[in-house]
Amino acid sequence: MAQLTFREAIARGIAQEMRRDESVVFLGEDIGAAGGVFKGTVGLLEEFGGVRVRDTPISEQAILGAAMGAAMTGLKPIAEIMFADFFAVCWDIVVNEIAKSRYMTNGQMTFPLVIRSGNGGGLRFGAQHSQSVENWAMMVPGLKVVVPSTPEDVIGLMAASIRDPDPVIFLEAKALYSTKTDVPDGEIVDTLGTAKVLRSGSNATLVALGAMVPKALKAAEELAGQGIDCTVVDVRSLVPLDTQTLLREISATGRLFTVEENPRLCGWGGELSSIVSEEIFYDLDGPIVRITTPHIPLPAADALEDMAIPSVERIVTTVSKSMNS
Amino acid sequence: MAQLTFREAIARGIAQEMRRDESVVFLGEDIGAAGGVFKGTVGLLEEFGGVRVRDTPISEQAILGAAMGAAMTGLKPIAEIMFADFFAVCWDIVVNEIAKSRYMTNGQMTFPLVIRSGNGGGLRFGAQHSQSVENWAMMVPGLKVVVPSTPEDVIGLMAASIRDPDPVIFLEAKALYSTKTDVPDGEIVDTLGTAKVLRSGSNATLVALGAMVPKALKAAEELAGQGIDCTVVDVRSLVPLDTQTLLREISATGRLFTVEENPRLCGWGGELSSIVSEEIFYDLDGPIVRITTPHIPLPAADALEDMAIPSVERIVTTVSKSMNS
Amino acid sequence: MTTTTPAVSPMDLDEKLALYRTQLALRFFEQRAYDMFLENLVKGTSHLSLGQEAIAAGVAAAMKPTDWTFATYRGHAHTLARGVPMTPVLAELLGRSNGLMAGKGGSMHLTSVEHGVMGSYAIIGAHLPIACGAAWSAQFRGTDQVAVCFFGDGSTNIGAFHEALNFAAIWKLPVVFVCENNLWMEYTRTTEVTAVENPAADRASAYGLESIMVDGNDADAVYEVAAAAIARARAGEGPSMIEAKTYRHGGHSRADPGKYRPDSEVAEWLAKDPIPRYHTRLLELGATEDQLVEIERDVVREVDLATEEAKAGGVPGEDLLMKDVWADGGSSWRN
Amino acid sequence: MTTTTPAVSPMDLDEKLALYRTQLALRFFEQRAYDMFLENLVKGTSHLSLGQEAIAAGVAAAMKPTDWTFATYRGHAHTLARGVPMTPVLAELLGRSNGLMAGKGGSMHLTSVEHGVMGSYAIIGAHLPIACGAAWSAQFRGTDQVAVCFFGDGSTNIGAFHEALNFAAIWKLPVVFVCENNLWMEYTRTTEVTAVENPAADRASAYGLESIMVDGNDADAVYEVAAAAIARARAGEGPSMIEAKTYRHGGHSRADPGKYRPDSEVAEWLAKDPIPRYHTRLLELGATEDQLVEIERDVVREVDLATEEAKAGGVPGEDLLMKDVWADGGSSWRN
Ligand SMILES: Cc1ncc(C[n+]2csc(CCOP(=O)(O)OP(=O)(O)O)c2C)c(N)n1
Ligand SMILES: Cc1ncc(C[n+]2csc(CCOP(=O)(O)OP(=O)(O)O)c2C)c(N)n1
Ligand SMILES: [Mg+2]
Ligand SMILES: [Mg+2]
Repeated sequence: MAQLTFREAIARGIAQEMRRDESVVFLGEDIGAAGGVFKGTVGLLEEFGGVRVRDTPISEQAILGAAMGAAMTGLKPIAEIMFADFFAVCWDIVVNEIAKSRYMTNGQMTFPLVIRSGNGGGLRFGAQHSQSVENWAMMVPGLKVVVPSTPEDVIGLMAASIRDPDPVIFLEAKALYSTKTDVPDGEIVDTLGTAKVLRSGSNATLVALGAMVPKALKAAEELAGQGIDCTVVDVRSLVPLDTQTLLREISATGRLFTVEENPRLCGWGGELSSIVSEEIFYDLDGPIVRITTPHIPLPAADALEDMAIPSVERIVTTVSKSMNS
Repeated sequence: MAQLTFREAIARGIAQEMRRDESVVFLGEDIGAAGGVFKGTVGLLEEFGGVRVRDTPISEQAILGAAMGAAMTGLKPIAEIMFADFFAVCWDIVVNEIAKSRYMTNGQMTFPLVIRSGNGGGLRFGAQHSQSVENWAMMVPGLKVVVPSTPEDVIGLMAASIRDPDPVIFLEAKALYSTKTDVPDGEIVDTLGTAKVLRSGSNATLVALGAMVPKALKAAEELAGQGIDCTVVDVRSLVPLDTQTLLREISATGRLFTVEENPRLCGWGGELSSIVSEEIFYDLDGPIVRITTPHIPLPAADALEDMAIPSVERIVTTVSKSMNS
Repeated sequence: MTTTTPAVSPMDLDEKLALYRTQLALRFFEQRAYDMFLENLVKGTSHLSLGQEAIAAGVAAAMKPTDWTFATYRGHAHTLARGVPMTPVLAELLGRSNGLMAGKGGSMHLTSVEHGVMGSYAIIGAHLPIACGAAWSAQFRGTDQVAVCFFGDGSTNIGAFHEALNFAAIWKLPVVFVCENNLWMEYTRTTEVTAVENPAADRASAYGLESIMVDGNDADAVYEVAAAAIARARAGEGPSMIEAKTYRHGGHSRADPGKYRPDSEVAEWLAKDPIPRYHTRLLELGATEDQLVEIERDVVREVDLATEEAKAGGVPGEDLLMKDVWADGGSSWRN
Repeated sequence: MTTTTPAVSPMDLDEKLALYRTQLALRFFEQRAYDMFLENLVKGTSHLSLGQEAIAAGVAAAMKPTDWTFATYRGHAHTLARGVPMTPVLAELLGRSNGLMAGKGGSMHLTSVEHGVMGSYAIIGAHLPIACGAAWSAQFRGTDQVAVCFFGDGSTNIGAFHEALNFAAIWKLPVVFVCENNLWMEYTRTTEVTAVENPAADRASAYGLESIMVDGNDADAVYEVAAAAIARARAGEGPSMIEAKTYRHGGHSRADPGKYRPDSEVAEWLAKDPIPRYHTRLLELGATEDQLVEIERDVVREVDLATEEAKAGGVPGEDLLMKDVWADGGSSWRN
């Protein structure tokens, strides 16, 4: 057991897999000597050397193109896109090339690669460095999408993502980089496509992702004080989506609340809502309510950003209002 | 009244607005002398000249960057992205720049521009030239998203989009380019954010978009023969979304079926479903069912593509099965 | 215009006869594909390389079987030139289950990993960085493989071109970029929208590369510059960019008659057709008419057979539709 | 290294004093912003131009009020140099409602349309094509406006750079690209990941442009090449690309101590600090110490006042949060 921050867990997860498998390579901007702009990759260059851990120019298409070409010819690349907003400059490589090529070639090619990126708000970085893009990726057939919420999950899901033969978009909530928890020693390997039930309740099910998970947990505590007993599920993996766990937990309480950092339209919560009202409609006891960032670009000022992203308070108010109406 | 194809309606809509407003300019690849790869812009170069109708290099970022810079300084550009899949190569300009800049500058800038693009499948073009990307755009705060389904709507919604002071993503279903209907003479101007009720029924509401609209209508006819009386709503505009009309029509029948060309995850139908089960939950009489392309890249072969995209038959079967269960 | 001295020995007559055969095979195959399009058997779109065969054939002749080709939507020639049999390629154009990708890719995405054809890419520019990735992998693993990446003149104005060239140069990757300059984009003349006359060669210096231009309608000349560039790449001397001037005889894609091009230009280039030219050269070098006629017959037989076999292919079914989104062979997005 | 003969008359002493004042204002403003970051008053990130002031100041001096500036996340200097008052800029860094964009943009997105500051862009490369669009609009409307677009050395390797340069060249747009080569990206030396030594100037020929390099720590030299380039653009002679060599005194962003840089390099460049250098030059040209001290005092007063005014700003509220997504002033996505 050691106390580990979320950012340290990144490096530990990557190192664990690079030690195990020589074909794992890592490329991105400022990931080497600098240890990453979020200090998530400190020590990797030193341990694995400049051939396996390589700094690149500011050329995101080249970074992901290189990762794709390397993956199809036997390497297992990890590529960093520094801020998830920057996916927009290399989106073609992700959605048209990496995601589709296995299918188009009728399975001739496999793309065992991981693209990791700092996702979401909370650091007052403004609209071009704060958005939560998990749904951009979830929307695209052929991509797996993983979003951990604790240091331990970072390691385990990173390992699972690197070992997975399919392309994984691995989104790290920037707001969580400094969080710290105890993490067991030794190898940690988790399973993609598994949601985690963090709290069991009988009145309502809160489903959250990434930086919203600790907020949902806190909100559940406060709600318990108000007599509303909530289940909290951490989705962890949008694709594959653990619908077994999710539908079971939602059925059990009859009420679903999603807590999403993304702006509202076409968020994963909408997808989940539609699955629920298609498959377990008759188990529902009341409206499905989504708690999201409003459908606006994220503002920079601290006061404004705090208003925009779902807060514990907003979760509590929304749930209690809906449960009591 | 004249018979007009969908593709001819594009040029007529653009011409109508270029005649009216000198500040409307049009740029894209092969749009001038060639009249567009889909022949949607035939005659525009001849009428408006090479200064207002300009061929560009294969540089989608430059095309949309130019449109954005021109829009912020007083022009009203229309930019063509030939196939909607190509949005991926210039997505940054769309989502991080055009969509956010008005908000980030606290309203100092306005972006009256239209980006039009051939969207979706049906022409056996394969995975990189056939996808339906309406949800990519719907997901992004700051973009309006318009998808016409008839030649008359093309003209009216094109005019409304060009006159609108906000950036509009105007998606033309490639599968509809050859469809032909009567269109009134003279100026046609429609309103963004208005859905159209194409058929009124009492048992279920089918909500469709773009190329799925004629299929939903046909399916409704067949379902009527089976005693299932359906309302059919053409969404037409994903942002703004005409929730007034949609919720009213869904409430009235108590059953919602969406017909979506997009692959399933995070489609507009999921969003609509979530709005419905949040806001009119108690009006629902049964599950909300989504009929979509499966969550796969689109295959090229005609037989496979026809299996993938929702067909009249699949709509009929799905609705009747669900209504009779 | 700089040409480099090839570090390679010239081809002997047998090799040249093989190169002739390849060019003929590409030509006849695509003519057949066009006929079958007119019969409405080829669905969707397709883009022919008629007139440009010397490039695909010449470069392929300079490659080892373990090397990699990255092609575009105009990739029939590049695919066949690497030894992929005609039947699955044609069947793919017909959308049949015996197609190279069982109909799931189509004309624009021909891929045969077995033959080193690492995909055909239909979004302009994307495959340049991807080819860099394969080259990086060869470098990393210490194999002597070289990635060859074909693209058109119009593709030099897109961002990915720039990123890939710089990336290849700084990492000294074993990749050879081949720009097939056929003067036209789809319906627009490339020089009208390009700041320099030679869209690839005039930009080589921006990446610290030598400017290499070659007559793309001369298979021997193409072979020589390609062999030299590939040898450099194999020797760890980094990337090259070759600009090969050529012309497509037909339109951009199957439905385009190409009428925007001046008749005189078309005529000029038809006169430079690489295949009759190579035919004449072979006779000069001592090949016999009989030899050449036999090659031609042989190719026709191959095309005819492929036509029959392709047509005999089945219609792909739902099993194929839902197959191979993921490495587990399936398409499920949920647990 | 080619420099062009400016078609412009040199500045007189008063103009140079004004140019000195601008540089000082940028310097003192950013020093204050840094102090306030240490006091935890400046939230989020910010990127200082300390050491690079001669470029923003020199170029701005060559612009007309109607011309347009396109800046990056490192845009405080470029914004202030165009005459935007200090108070709203500082208040923006503090996230106050009296900020230039009421706190909605932040340090990386300073914009003042009123002053021709058409935005600061935080995704590398994006604003180069956008600046082309403004230039196109000026060309189309027949105004004499010129767009000036600043970017860094590391930004020359991204695709949008390439697309914009080609586009500007073929349409002969009135746009001037200014590459501030401060040798470093964030924490990586640009030459380590760039195929040429001078990332902008060595690539000018790929767009048919002249290669222009200038000492970016000499405001007069910057002024001269910028004035010449702007004059050419205004005269309809098309775009230019200027590479100005300089150095940032501090780290990449507020939290970065910049320790990856060799001490000797930092020392060398501190010795070339544009401001003391300009100070000396002004004295040589006949300005008095008193004049310069008075300018300094005046700037300090301005910074102090801005500090007070910015701090006095309110906290932005929900009305601002939900305002101006759309041109109707609101944020509703539904009817
Ligand atoms: C990003 C992108 N933009 C536009 C297109 C449409 N398109 C397909 S081929 C083509 C012309 C390409 O010209 P060139 O590179 O010269 O190749 P050629 O077709 O002549 O072989 C265009 C514009 C595309 N496929 N991808
Ligand atoms: C597309 C994109 N990739 C990466 C970044 C992160 N980033 C911000 S500034 C920077 C370095 C830029 O270096 P340079 O262009 O030399 O400008 P400087 O910061 O030195 O002024 C990087 C990599 C970004 N903002 N956008
Ligand atoms: Mg071409
Ligand atoms: Mg720099």
